[in-house]
Amino acid sequence: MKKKVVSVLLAVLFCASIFTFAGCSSSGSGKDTIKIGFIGPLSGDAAIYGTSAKAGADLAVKEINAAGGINGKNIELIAYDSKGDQTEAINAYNRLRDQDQVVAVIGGVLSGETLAMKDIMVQDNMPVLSPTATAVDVTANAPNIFRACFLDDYQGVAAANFSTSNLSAKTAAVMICKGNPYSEGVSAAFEGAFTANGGTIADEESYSASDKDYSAQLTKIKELNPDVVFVPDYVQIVGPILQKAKEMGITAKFVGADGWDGVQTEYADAAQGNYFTNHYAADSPSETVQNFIKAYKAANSNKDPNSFAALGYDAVHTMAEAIKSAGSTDSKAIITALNNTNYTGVTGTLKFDSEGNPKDKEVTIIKIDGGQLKFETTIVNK
Amino acid sequence: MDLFLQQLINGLNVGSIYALIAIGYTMVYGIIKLINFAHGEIMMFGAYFAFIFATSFGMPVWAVILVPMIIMALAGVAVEFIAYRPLRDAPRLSALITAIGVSLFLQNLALLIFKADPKVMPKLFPETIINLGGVEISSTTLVTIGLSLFFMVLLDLYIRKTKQGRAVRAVSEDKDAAILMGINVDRTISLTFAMGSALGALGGILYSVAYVQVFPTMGVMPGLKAFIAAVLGGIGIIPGAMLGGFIIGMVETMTKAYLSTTWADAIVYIILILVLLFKPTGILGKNTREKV
Amino acid sequence: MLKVKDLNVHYGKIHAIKGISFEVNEGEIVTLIGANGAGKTTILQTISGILKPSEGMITFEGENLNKIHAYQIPALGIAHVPEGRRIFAEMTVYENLQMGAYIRKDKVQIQEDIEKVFLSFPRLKERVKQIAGTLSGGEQQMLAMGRALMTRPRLILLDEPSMGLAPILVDEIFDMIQTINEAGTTVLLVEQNANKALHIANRAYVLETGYIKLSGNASDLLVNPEVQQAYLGG
Amino acid sequence: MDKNKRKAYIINTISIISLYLVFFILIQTKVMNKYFMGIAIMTCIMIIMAMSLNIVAGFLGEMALGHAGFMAIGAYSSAYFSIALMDTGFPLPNIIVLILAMLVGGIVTGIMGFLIGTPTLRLRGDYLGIVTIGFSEIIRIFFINFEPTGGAAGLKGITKLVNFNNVYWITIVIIILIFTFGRSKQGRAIISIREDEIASEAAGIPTTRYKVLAFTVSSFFAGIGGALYAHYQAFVEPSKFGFMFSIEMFVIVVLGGLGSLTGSIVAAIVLTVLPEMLRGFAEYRLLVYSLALIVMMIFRPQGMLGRSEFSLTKFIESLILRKDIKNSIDGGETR
Amino acid sequence: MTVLAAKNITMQFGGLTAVDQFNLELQANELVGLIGPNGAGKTTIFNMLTGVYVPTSGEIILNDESIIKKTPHDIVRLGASRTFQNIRLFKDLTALENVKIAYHNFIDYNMIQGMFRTKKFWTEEKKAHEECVKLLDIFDMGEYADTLAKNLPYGQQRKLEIARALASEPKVLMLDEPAAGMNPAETAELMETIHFIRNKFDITVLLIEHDMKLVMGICERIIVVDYGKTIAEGTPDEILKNPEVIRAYLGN
Repeated sequence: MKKKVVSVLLAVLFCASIFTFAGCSSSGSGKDTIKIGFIGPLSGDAAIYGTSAKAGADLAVKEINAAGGINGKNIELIAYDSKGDQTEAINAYNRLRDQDQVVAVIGGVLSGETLAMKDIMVQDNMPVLSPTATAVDVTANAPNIFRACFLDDYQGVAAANFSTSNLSAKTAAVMICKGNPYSEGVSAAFEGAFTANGGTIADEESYSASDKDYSAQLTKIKELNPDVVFVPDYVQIVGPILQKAKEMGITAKFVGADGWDGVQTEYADAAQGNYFTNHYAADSPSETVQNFIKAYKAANSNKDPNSFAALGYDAVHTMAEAIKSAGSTDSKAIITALNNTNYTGVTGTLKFDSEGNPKDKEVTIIKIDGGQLKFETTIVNK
Repeated sequence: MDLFLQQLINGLNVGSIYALIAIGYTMVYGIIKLINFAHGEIMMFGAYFAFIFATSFGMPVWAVILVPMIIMALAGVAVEFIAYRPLRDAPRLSALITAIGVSLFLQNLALLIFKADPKVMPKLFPETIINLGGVEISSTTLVTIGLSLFFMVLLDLYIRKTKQGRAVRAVSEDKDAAILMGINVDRTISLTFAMGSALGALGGILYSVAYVQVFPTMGVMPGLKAFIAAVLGGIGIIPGAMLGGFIIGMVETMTKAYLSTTWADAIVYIILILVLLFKPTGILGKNTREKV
Repeated sequence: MLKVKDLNVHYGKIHAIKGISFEVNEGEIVTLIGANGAGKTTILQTISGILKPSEGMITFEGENLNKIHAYQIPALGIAHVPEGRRIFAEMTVYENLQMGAYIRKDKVQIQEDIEKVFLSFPRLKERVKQIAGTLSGGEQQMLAMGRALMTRPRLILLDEPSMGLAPILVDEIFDMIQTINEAGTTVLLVEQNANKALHIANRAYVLETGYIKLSGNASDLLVNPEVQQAYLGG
Repeated sequence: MDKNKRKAYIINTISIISLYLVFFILIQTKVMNKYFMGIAIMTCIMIIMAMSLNIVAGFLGEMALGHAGFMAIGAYSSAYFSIALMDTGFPLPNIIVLILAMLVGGIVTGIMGFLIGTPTLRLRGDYLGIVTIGFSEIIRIFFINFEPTGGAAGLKGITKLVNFNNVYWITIVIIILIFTFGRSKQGRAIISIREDEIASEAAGIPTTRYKVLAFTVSSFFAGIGGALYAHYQAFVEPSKFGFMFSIEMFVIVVLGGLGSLTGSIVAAIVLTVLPEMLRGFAEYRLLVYSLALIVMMIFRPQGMLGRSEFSLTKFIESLILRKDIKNSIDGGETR
Repeated sequence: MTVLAAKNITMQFGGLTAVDQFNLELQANELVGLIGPNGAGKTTIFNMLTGVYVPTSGEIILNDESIIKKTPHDIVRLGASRTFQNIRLFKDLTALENVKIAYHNFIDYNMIQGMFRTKKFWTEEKKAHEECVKLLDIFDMGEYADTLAKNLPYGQQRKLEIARALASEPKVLMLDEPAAGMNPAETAELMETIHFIRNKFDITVLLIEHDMKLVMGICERIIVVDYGKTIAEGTPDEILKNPEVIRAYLGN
């Protein structure tokens, strides 16, 4: 009988790996930088959001360092890939805290990964500012967690208000991505507000994130012919839906949420004349916005920034401001400073309520016209 | 009724693409008993090439479709040569893991080269809506179904009627006996990979035209569905793959249209499981009894 | 015509053929007899290239068979009717015969040869469109031989052609082997039915677990007491 | 128990304890921080998953590509149970809650494994593989649509009960149980089915019953792995348990060597730690990982250890007696 | 006393009748040979007797119990075991493990006891180990106990398969071409072995064999089948003289 365990091998491997890691950490970069962590999906299905947010964050870091850093120290942004996976995100966070000893974290980009890390982050009292995690629970009972974006239900209500008042819609169809909390959350808020405003939800269709074929659902919507079709999802899902709808000859107006940002470039035709709620308008006369767009394009081979990039950018600036005003890298001081934030960035003015959510942030309504995003109006929910 | 007919066409559209991809799985399985997990990635690269040719080189439509098919045929041959041939006598599960490795490799290679954000496939075919007795069909759908059927018939004729086609069948039935006939087995296997990959690439192109986008992980889901289609029809049997593809496409569309969109995939799996429980080798599969 | 010299074959660790030498001359029928597992089939498979020898040399009309690919061997004029027939069970009879002519390009003559096979095996002609797997054992054996003949071989290797056949069919098959031989094809025959095989062969080799135990003229071996004792059921 | 066995027991017990002490010291001296502990905990969970999968894939020799589905059942059922138990406010020590939750996860998953295995195990090879994928996807889709466990958004509010100390000992116990299972008459019977099902039946083994048993035991331990996962992450969502995760576990088992439990352990460690080490390489790391898979399979198709087991006793003997270290890999030569 | 009886068993595959109304009665302690041309249906008969195939019609009685539709492992438990034409050992397991697997039904502990290695586990495993080693020793295979089955010489593999069949303590042992591939010396040894085990274990032996010397040398009774039907039955001498057998099987 040869036995139960392989302990030595185990030990050797464990120890070897531990010392390798320990080695890595000591060889970290210089001491007089302020390290800020970033966690988001840089590979996998959700990579586009993570990479956009990171590009925005990188730009902000560059600007801050060019302007002399924070109290004389440069910021170093250490970004790890979560692959959109909970375990990966937790490991990445642990590594940021223990190996890299960051003072604050920008992230996660997705709601799911942020929720997974939430408990540990709260335990550590780590200052966290998520640029884009919109799920309600992210900041609940977490005094150290903040976010730069407005919440799912907030923009859903804004979209409904816009549809009934500005588009005079009486009937609406909603397409929901089952299994995507973002899509489900925004839709639910939309449906509630739309009905409250006196409208009727004529049809509710759902699909799952891995679907590529929406013809069955759109065939049904075409039969019902509602005034608006609300599709709160991301570009790479919305684009094909709009294209298919156009191909099938559906004439109803489509309305969406901030996930639509970017739809104007590649789906200009299909998206023509439709609306969505967003964090900022690229054609806003605001100097901050225009400077941001110019700098972003210069840094990212002339690509237009989307709202993920803008929020990533704002998140880093907000965090930097907080660290600056805290005057130290102590987490309690940074959190206190974050609570007193009043920063005006690309996506508007950021102030946090007691939960750590943005207070009274205005929702920008964008119209897609001729491949451009045109500022339509702003809505502040009451 | 019109709505039903419309959904029927939708199902035919998806089904024909699944069928094209499933053929590649089934041919490779038939000849070397390997589930070629990398087939979905062959499909994805085919779509990327078509995207590049259509956007950057301004090639005519026929070339945008044919050239990627040829490139991917060669790529399929190369994959077999580098990754699968050394494992031909190895345990089958090792070959399976290699196939998974190749699949992940190609996916991440695409991610590195093309980045994660989806590219928008330009319309390859002029867009009009054709009205057939109350049923509206877009030209893209029509072309997709037409092209798939055309290539499937072509392949079927090739396999059934030509000398090379007979050699392919001979090798998948009995490699040793095929050698005794003077057939170069290695070359025949390469040929099979070439044909399967070309059809897979075509499937990828049509898929990306129909569903607008090209992205690194686009091969995963249709790949899995097509594989299920191949198993459902009886893996290793070409007509089975086609049949399986159409069935899966149809079931998926009809479930979404009349039952539930979120359970559509689950229902596809349930049908697969039920079919296999009653017919363990698939719809067209032959029951083989192990000799005692 | 065919020379086998110091042949050694291993299956993994098992040493199946342990230094065998023999030859087959043009026009002969040579038979290899011996018990199951003596290595007869292994020898045939090595000649047709399916197995690679670990040592030794096989030459066919001066050409070294070890140096070429297995699939090139049929083109030299060697056809192999394998044990268990190994016809392509999912193809029709006609397609099986076409497979036999795979290496040939002379379409007209191929057609003629198919007719010739049908002449020799009229039962195949009746079943020309039938799926080969549904044929009876005897018909499958005929098809396997017909398929081999389609390569126009000068040497035909037959592995247990009588296996599992009714005695009457066995006679028919052995008659056929003689006819093939008379038409000018050299035959190397592996048989368990030593009695029958020795009756039609010119020469024979007796194999035992990888060695050649005895060899000589078939007629001599038929009356050899040792052979009678061991292989002819006393 | 003869002398050799006793010696093996002693050596293994000592090494298990000393390994623990090593960790204990590393933790106390803060050399091992939370980050390493997180990886170590995940490694332990993956060891359990790989070993349990090896019962079906290695011992029984069937292609099971749906292990993530079983892990999901274990994770959800145990989490649902522990949340309910905590809600009653009954004062139980955490470790008791964890053990109860593990048992609930294991038993519920074992029952599911039994129910799924009974009809499907008459399928063989690739067909069984695809059916297991199917079941695991159905399980995932079920949890996406099942509101009581949070639907697609996932199940929150699980108390974090797993730490390195308890997961280490739980893993040791499970490793031992799976080893002893493999070397019991039941394990032998299952292995004989892999070797030759017809001969096994002819030797008087009720093959169908043992196939289902293997499947059930494998799911039981997978359920425990899922339970540990849920109570470590304190949050589970259905998307974690997709097809690729099943594949990942299967890769560990094949890479370690089908049927080699020690191989599974080694491979689980390597394949959990390696991606972490490569984290700095971001986008290249999956490329490296996939290349490593291909190269590994081409040059060592039977996996690291083939079907052999690594024996610590023999390893130490070979060190002392300066024998060939290959002696410590036993269970037959590699093919 | 009749140990095993088959009454009018028929087996059809598709339209093909492989075995047609076959009858058999084996008495206790008999040594019976089943011969006939390849494809005559001998192995199919074996497969029906051991439960691998369920006969299309007919009845099989083992020790006064009908075993139609019983699974092969049930039939083993009821007292009939077999070997295979193409050796089917557990190739990657040792000789001893091969035997232990067949001894399975006599090892009495449950899964939990096995996993936690209770006292019962140790005593039962010890007993199994001793019994199986004893069995190997009977076959002079003790030295091979820890050798992997696939590494055994051919003759030893054949013997191991017989030893494994005996480990389930059968009343009837069915051997499917046990001498296939053996040289005359090995065959002679095998004949002795078969005789020996019949006497030692007091069992009935039914064997299929082509080696006439073996069949004629040890069988007390021979049944000749052709085209799935019995064409002759009798002592070796009677069979050798039977004209039908000479025509269909033995030849001139």
